[in-house]
Amino acid sequence: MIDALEIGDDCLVLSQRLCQWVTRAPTLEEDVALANLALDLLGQARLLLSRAGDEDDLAYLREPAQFRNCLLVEQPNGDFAHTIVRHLLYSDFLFDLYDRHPGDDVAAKGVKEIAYHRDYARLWILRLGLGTDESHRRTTAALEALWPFTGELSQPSPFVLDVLREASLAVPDVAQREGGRRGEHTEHLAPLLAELQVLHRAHPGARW
Amino acid sequence: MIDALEIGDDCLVLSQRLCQWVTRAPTLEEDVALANLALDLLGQARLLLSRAGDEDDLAYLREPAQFRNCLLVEQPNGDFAHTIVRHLLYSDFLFDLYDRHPGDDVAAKGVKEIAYHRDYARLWILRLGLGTDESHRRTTAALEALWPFTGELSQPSPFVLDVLREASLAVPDVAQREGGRRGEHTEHLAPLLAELQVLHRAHPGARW
Amino acid sequence: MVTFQDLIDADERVEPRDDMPEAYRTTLIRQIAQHAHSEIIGMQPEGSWITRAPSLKRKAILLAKVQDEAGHGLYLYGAAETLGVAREELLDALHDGRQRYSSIFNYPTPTWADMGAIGWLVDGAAIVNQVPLCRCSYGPYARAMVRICKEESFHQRQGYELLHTLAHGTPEQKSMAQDAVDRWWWPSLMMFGPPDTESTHSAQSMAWKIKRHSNDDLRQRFVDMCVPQAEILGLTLPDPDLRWNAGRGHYDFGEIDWGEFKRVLAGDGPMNRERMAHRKSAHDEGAWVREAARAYAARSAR
Amino acid sequence: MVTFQDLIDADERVEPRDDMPEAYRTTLIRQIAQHAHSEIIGMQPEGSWITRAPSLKRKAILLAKVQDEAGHGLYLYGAAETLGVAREELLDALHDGRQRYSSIFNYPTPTWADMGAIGWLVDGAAIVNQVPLCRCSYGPYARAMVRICKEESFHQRQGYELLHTLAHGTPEQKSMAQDAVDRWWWPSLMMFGPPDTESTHSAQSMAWKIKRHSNDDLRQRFVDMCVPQAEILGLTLPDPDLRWNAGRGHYDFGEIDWGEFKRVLAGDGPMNRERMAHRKSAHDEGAWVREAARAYAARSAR
Repeated sequence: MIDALEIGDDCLVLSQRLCQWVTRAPTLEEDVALANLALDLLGQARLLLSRAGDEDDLAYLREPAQFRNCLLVEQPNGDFAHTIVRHLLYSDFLFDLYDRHPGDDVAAKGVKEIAYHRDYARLWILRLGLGTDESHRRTTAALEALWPFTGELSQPSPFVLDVLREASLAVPDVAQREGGRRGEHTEHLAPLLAELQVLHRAHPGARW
Repeated sequence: MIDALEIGDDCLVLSQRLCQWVTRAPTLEEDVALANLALDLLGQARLLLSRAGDEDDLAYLREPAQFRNCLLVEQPNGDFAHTIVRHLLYSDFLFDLYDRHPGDDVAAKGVKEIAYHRDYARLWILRLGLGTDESHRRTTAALEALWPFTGELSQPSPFVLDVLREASLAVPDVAQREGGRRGEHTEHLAPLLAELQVLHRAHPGARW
Repeated sequence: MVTFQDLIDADERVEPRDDMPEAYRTTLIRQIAQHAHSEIIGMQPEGSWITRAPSLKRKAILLAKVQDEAGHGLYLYGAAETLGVAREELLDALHDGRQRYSSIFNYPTPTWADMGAIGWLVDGAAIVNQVPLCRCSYGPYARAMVRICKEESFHQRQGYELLHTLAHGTPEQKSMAQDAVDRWWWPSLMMFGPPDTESTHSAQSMAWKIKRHSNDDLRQRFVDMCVPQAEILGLTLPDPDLRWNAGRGHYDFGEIDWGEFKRVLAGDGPMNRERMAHRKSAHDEGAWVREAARAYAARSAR
Repeated sequence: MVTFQDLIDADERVEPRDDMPEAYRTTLIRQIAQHAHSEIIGMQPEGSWITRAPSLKRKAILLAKVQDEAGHGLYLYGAAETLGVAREELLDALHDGRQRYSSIFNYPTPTWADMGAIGWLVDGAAIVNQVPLCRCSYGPYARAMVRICKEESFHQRQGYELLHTLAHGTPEQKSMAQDAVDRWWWPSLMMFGPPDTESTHSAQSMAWKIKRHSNDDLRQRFVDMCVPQAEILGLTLPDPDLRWNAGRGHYDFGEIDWGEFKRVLAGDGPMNRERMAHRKSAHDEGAWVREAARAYAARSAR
């Protein structure tokens, strides 16, 4: 069984992070692509949260400690390398999860979308890892910053390890973090939710 | 008469901007100093808003369009040069206003505080204007970005013009903006208020 | 051999391989580039609300809309490239101010209702301007416009519907909607450009069948379309002179503040500096990424 | 001539001009620097809540408190400088990991109630640790501590009062308060350092009268102080083994998870990376400002 709240929250929070890229991407193609990833995840979030209750009540009226998303997805966008590394790691986890639940509607439909996400991230990891000294350095820093959050997802998979090897990027040797599934979040979640919820909360009971 | 809502909102919004610097200043001395400016302004905001109603209701429960602050104070912190230029321009306006209202309690007490603010900003403008090529360039950019917002305050005063001359900084030649006093704000105010209000609004009616 | 003028006279499409006058080419580049720039700058006033949309459904709609605008930018830069100019050159011209984007995007979006007013009025005006461009003489531009107009009319309906919901919501929502319409109405009318008596490029563009109708004709068409829609919304258009003229068979409307139009066009609109600063900073921050992609492509090509 | 040992034996203050053993000097530098670093890193967990404080009064209190912490950092770096080491060197040592700050600041502050728990428990533990330092043998450090302890006890009362308000507020507020106490209790007990049986530097520091009490004694004093305060708050301390021991005249308490203590100390706490990354990025972003100030000072000196 896919946990509707955990994965729904993952998709919602990661989608919100990607929305923060809109109009700020390095190329117009990436503006389109990142919005596309955000849309896919928002769609999956809505389907999953609707299983757990009313999608808007869940998205807009819970406190940070009531969110069940993993810590990885709430990490800030940082530079493009951070966003791509985060997406590689998360889409790899989600692809695997969906792939193991072919009987689940959301997973069955979502697995194709997420396969694209994972390939998109893979291609950029190669470009960044093998591109310039600066892109290699930034991607290494992103990996070190985000790797601690893979433990909560029982990652990384052989796919990720292959991508890193192909991109000449070292697997970081850092301790793991967890707590998101229990509502113990990093300090980055509350400001993200503040922005997400502000308008909805300012007009209690209004229809939109 | 000092308009309690206009100037109270100015002080509140500028204080909130300065709070965003805490732990991020270029030196520990500046961390102390910027927090000090923020505290002075917050104190004045509280006194002024309390004249217009309940300070917390006014700060936490109004929509952006109901705020009467000038556009200058809601402009983002940018780099340190932006923050200093903004503070020079605003403290110059406020000093003048307070100075012309010696019979007003808040003005009478605040004028000494704001005189310090203006001197603090002046000294940094000199350091930045005359320091390095980079600091000169950044300060010039900050002046050009923020100058459009001085018209709403009927500035600049001879004091500001003298400081700029002394610091070898040119007076920008750009058109003026206004609208804040009518509630017509730039896009920067709403996110600032979202952060300021999020917790208070999440617990309607709670005491803190 | 079929000449350029034969194609124009026969109302046929000019294609990239065809000979064309240099002035036709540069006029088209200028117009298509300005249009492309408007799409990407036009993402900003709406983009800032995606993260704050008040329901997940509205968030998805707005996100998809802004994504479409980026897509329109891609089609249009592509159409301009068929005229022998690279996207990088056009972006440089935008960034250093040699080329423009539509002035309408220099107005701010302080409230959520602006998402509705932009959809209804700004996209509405864009459609009235752009539908005739689907029959424009230059093939790649005309085909891009067909696709764009289809998507824009979808956006316009969504904006109208958003505004309708607000106008029939709480008193705060209704007043938010009215305020947005008050702020966007006049700038929307300015989107059709200066009055025919002062329009500079129009005659030649008409002769080349790039442009098909005059600025004032299109503006009138837009006003006539909006008045009954505003009635259904239950919102007031902020023009005391707006009334039906049975003799003309059109709505009369008040004087447009062309002084404001010129000020905003000259760079002194409420958001000109912010829009350009945002655009340039995104471009600059992405430089290392584009460089990495180029280096990787070169390496892979070896 | 009065020797270093005479001063220590007479319980007098060692001053910067006095001769002192090199090991005394380096021990003090290490301890004062760690204390100074803790003040400035300690601004971060609270700093992120200033902009979101739920009332203007609380915002002013929290802002003033965080400002005091920056001020404490200044006193302490100043005290360290009397031992012949520049603040820049100490900051470099912090940034490259050669010097530490208190592990307690590697825990996150997810809710507003954390502002209360930090004030009550973290500042409370700091005071128990620091009050004896007001009688420390090194004069400048002792004097800085007098000032700091006075301000900290003020902060502690404010934190306690904040928590008291939450604990007597809405059910959500009360549960927020309990949750914060649950998270901060054990890490606060760890602030006194490893058990006496494993503490390395203690004996020498006691002999030099830098340290006056053992880690375990101070920890017991803290527990004895907190238990009755928790009762007044109406909050539970998360330790089932906590009970009065009439024989000892102290509260017994459960086993501390020293494995967690070591992990966090070694860099694997919840926020170690974020705290250092934040600190370093602020320092790096301020480099051009410090450089401008230096250039201006040099110019003015000419």
